[in-house]
Amino acid sequence: MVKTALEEFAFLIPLLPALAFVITFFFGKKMPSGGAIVPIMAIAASFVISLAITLGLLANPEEVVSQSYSWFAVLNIGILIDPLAAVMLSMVSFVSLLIHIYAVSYMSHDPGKPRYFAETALFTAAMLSLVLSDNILQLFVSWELVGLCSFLLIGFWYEKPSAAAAAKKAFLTTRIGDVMFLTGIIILTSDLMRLAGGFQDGTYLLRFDEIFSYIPQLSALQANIFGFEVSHLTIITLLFFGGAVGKSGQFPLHVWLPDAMEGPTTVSALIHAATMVTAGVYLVARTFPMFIAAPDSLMVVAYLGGFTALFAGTMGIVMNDLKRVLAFSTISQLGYMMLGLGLGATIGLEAVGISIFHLINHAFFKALLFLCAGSIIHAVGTQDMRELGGLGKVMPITAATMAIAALALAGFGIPGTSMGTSGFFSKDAIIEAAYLFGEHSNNWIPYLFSIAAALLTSVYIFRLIFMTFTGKPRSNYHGHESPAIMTIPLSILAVFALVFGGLTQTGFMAFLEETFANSFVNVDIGSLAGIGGNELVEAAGHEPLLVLWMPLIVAVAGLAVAFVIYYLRMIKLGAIASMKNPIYRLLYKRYYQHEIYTEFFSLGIVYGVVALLTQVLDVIVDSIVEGIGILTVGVSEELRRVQTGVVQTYAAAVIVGVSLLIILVKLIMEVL
Amino acid sequence: MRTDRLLAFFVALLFTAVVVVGAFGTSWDTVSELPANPADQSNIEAIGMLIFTQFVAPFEVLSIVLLASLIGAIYMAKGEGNQ
Amino acid sequence: MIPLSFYLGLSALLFSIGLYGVMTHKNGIRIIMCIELMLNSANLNLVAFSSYTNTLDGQVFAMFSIALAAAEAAVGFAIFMAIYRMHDKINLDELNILRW
Amino acid sequence: MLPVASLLILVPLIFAAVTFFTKTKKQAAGLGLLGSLATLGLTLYAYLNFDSNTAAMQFFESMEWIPSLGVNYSVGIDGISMPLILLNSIVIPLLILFSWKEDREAPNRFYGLILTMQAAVIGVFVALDFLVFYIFWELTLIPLFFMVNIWGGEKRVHASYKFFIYTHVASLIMLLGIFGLFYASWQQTGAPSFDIRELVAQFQFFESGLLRDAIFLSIIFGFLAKLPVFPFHSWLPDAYTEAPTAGSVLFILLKIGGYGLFRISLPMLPNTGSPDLMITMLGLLGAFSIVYGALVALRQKDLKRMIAYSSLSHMGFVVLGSAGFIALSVSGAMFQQFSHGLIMSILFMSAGAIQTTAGTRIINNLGGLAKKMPKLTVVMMVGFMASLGLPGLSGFIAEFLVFTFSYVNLPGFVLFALLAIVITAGYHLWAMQRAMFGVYNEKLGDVSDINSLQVFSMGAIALLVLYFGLNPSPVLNMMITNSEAIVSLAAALGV
Repeated sequence: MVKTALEEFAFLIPLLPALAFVITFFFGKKMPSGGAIVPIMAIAASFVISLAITLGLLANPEEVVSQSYSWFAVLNIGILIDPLAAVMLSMVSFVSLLIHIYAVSYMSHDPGKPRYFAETALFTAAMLSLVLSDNILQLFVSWELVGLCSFLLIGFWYEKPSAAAAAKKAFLTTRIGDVMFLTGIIILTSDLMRLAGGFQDGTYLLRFDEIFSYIPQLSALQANIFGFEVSHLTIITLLFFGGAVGKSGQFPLHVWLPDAMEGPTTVSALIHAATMVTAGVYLVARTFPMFIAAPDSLMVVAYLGGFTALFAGTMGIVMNDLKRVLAFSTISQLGYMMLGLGLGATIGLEAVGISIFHLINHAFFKALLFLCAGSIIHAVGTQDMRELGGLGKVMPITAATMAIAALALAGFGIPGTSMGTSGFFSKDAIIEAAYLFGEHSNNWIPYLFSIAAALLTSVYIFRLIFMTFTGKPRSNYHGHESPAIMTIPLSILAVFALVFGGLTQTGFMAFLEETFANSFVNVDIGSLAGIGGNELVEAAGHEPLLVLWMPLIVAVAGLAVAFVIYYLRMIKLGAIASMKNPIYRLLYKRYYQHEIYTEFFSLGIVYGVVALLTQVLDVIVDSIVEGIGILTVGVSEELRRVQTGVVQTYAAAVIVGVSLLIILVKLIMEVL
Repeated sequence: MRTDRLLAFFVALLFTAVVVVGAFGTSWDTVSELPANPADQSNIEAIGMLIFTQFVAPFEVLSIVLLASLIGAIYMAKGEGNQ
Repeated sequence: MIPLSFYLGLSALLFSIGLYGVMTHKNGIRIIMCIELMLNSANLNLVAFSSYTNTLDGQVFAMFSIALAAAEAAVGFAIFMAIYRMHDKINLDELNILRW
Repeated sequence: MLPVASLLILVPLIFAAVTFFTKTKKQAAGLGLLGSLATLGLTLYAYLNFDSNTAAMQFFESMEWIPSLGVNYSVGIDGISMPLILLNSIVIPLLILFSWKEDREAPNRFYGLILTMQAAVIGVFVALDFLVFYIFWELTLIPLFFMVNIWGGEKRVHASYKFFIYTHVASLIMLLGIFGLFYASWQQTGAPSFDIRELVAQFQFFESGLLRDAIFLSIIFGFLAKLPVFPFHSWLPDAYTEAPTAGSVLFILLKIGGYGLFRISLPMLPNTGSPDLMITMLGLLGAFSIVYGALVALRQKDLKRMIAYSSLSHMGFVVLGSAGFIALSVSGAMFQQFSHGLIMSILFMSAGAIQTTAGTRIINNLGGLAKKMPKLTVVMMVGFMASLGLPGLSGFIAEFLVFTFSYVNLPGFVLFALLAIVITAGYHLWAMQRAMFGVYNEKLGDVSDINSLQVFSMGAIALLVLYFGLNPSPVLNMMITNSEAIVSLAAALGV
């Protein structure tokens, strides 16, 4: 009874923040602290509802919340809260709530507060709506809306040209992914229409249960692309993944995420660490039955995810900007999540469990890292690590919480027990799955990627810790500990980063594996994997001891390296970390991607083509039109000279005309 | 000047040729024999009758045209200055 | 009996002569005279057809045409007089203000 | 029941006639507002009494006019015309409010022409007789010509003549097609008729495929040039750019090209000599216009010119959706017409407001306007986001329907047109970033934000854009009903 009553309120989860957006946007200026209280209350309410529904669902994972309403034409909007959505909802509303509270203090000096809180409220609404949508179209709509909010918030300080440019870059880069996503939806819709024989009343073809029920037929459809026979399902899933690549900052569309740090730090924590960027992972998890039934798609996911994890890690170790290090870390961790999903080719549904587990844990510790960074920036006013140092004494709470977050990120814990930070349980699971995948398919590349990335993770995050909190200040500043309204959220998140993984480890995975077997959808992952040609094995437990300890070993190794270089300062960095060192320069310049993208792709090719098209085609078309006009005028200019004004000429012309006409008529008559 | 005249000559020649060829090349639907009435060659009376019966309206109009053109001609020829 | 075509031929010849005159002369008076010639060739046609079709309409028309020719000549000469007063000549070649 | 269809023409026309004789600006603007509000009231009356579940003509009136030629004065409203009439009636009063405080010469003529334009456009929408249709069709030229010619920018004379002659020639070719249709049908049935629906129905019985193709092509040429789509768009950038703000908005409300496409060309399409070829041609023009308009817009330096090309890009959707030729793609095309009218009104009003206050429209000479014009920035942002197809705003609904459902019949063209999405986002954001964000360009001097009437009019349109983006059904349902009728007609013929 309680649960049904709660279902009635499910629609309020996204609606309350949306209302808060309207109120704060129009009346925020007249309220104290920019009307922050409105979104905080709304999101708190959303969090309570989400948590209540999640708890209800925990007891009975079969009975998911599912409501659908007709939207326009044959499409619908609806609510689907299954285990996957439930944990995401709770996490998003919880993290968003904490960050909103934190932002009251963080943004207190900014004149644009009402706008800030309105936009974050809108973002939260869109993100919640994304998570609980029961069809692919609503998911896409929310997907775009979170992109818009991200654009608005990155460009929050729009008077800074770099912020405006970063906002534009973020929007455009993710837009490339969005177009792929949209293309996937378009192909999916038209395929479903063909398979279902048009739209029947009462069924919404784009709802996930309908989509999943057509997976076998979809995978049977073949298309011929450049001579390769490709299943439609593969095309669709790869296009979906293209959208995820854009949103979740995977290679090669990750370039916007580091620049997105131009926004306020709270925005980075909320959007570019905890929630929006994980939407891509969520999308792949949500449509996991399609991915596992599509040959090759999961392979692409795994490889790209693993590569991104490593690739971003290499850049993370040379960045000097506090937030950029965290940005690259985020990209790297998102790569882990993608890798985890991709490993579903071997471990089946467990992949969703470990990946989303990592997503949730990451949300806690990465939001915490960003908020700590924000606390530092708020107190010190700079975010360049070369100018910081020795902050540990000035800001003890920040330092402690950030250290906890770093431990969680690096994945410290004792294998085989439930002792460990959150990141340990989820990252370890992914690396172990990668090992299992390697053992099973004799393909060790994902494992190597993941273990190398784990080492880099440990190095760059402890480099950050040591450079910021230990040693002596490298510039003049007067730091102070942040007020309680900021440190309390930090502490709460720190607790979660520390113990959430250990407490929920087994229950979480089991809960999430119920996602695709309940009253809404009921698909047999095993048989779908068969369609996709993926062989599943029974999961972990019998790996060699070394494999279980390996992640911890590399994490400790990373810590040791960072300790030696940045705490003890035993190695002179001047020689290595200079622009003369080609490797350092390559990393520092981020593999010259910016140059490659802007100058080669966008400027060189697109702009060149555009120039050609504009200059040539438009001028041609226009000059044809103008030319006809000029020609008409010119010809008449010449022709009017016939009017000599002399009567005799006219008479002669008349006579000649009449004569010729008669001859002509005569000739025609003869011929006919 | 010469070419003008030559041109005019050819135009006139062209027209003559066209009309003459047309006139001689057509079989005209005429009476086979002209009404020979040696006694009374004149048909003035008949014409007069026609003008004042069938064509009386055009005749009246024509008279007005003549009158108008005469007045106009006199007015113009007289000019404005010399009353 | 003389065929109708001969009359038509004669009239065509007269008309062409008038035409040639119109085209070559510059003096307005001469041109009007040539136009009279053309008109009369048309009258000749009218009368010829009238005789050969045994109706009188054509001759009536010829009468009208002569009357109109008179009116035309009167107006024409009057115009030339007016032009002469303005330009001191009636050279039609140079009266091309309606050109272009 | 009121004879709404006729009143919708008469009321603005009478008000226009009176407005021409007013002496002061206050009188002119007041009468103009009154007239457009009266029209809005009538439209709302029609809308509330409208049954969106039937494709039949409603509010039908007919009177004999020239019986010997079968010409009747017959008017009516159905699901194709209702949304467009609604669009017109909503935007015109807001447009008058928007320009309320502007000072200009000859205000009586200005507001009179706006009302004349409204009458003419609504006349095209309600006409059910080809002669009536054509008369109103040509009547739309006159207010627009004078709008550009009198109150336009620097090159207004050239632009106005170009627009007039270009679209007039296209209309004449269309008239030829109409006459061809008329005579061929006269021959077929033995009785002359200018009734649009009857002639369109008779079209399939003409024996010669060549004749049918010729009639179809010449009629559709008039529509395509009016829309316009590539390559018949040359008049558009000049006219849109040189026109005053009100003129640009009137151009945007000139939805008669697309309307003709749905009313006349689409029902004829399956019966042409070679329907497949025609569909391919339309699909090609549509898809190419989308990408082309976006690419050219990317290169524009003038804000208004950029918006003009973006309008061309949007019009491609109308043609592509029509060519898709299934009920939902066609209704997507119809919805695009409706939503485009709203969105582009905001954009042209924004460009106009910027020009009035900042004195220039060259994007690179602007900068940081958001600081000085926060209200404009918010509304303009809504317009830009809607224009680039952001979900939740009305542009997305149209684009999604067109893309998704045209894909069924024209997959290649849709995939090609999808390229434009990123480009579209690119030039919109680029313009926004350069003009509104960044450091304020001090050379612009002291600019002031838009006045409260302008906030009201633009805000109202922005809210409508949002409303129809979240809940398109109030107009989309009647569009679907009618496009199903169009398409089922084709299906019945076995196409």
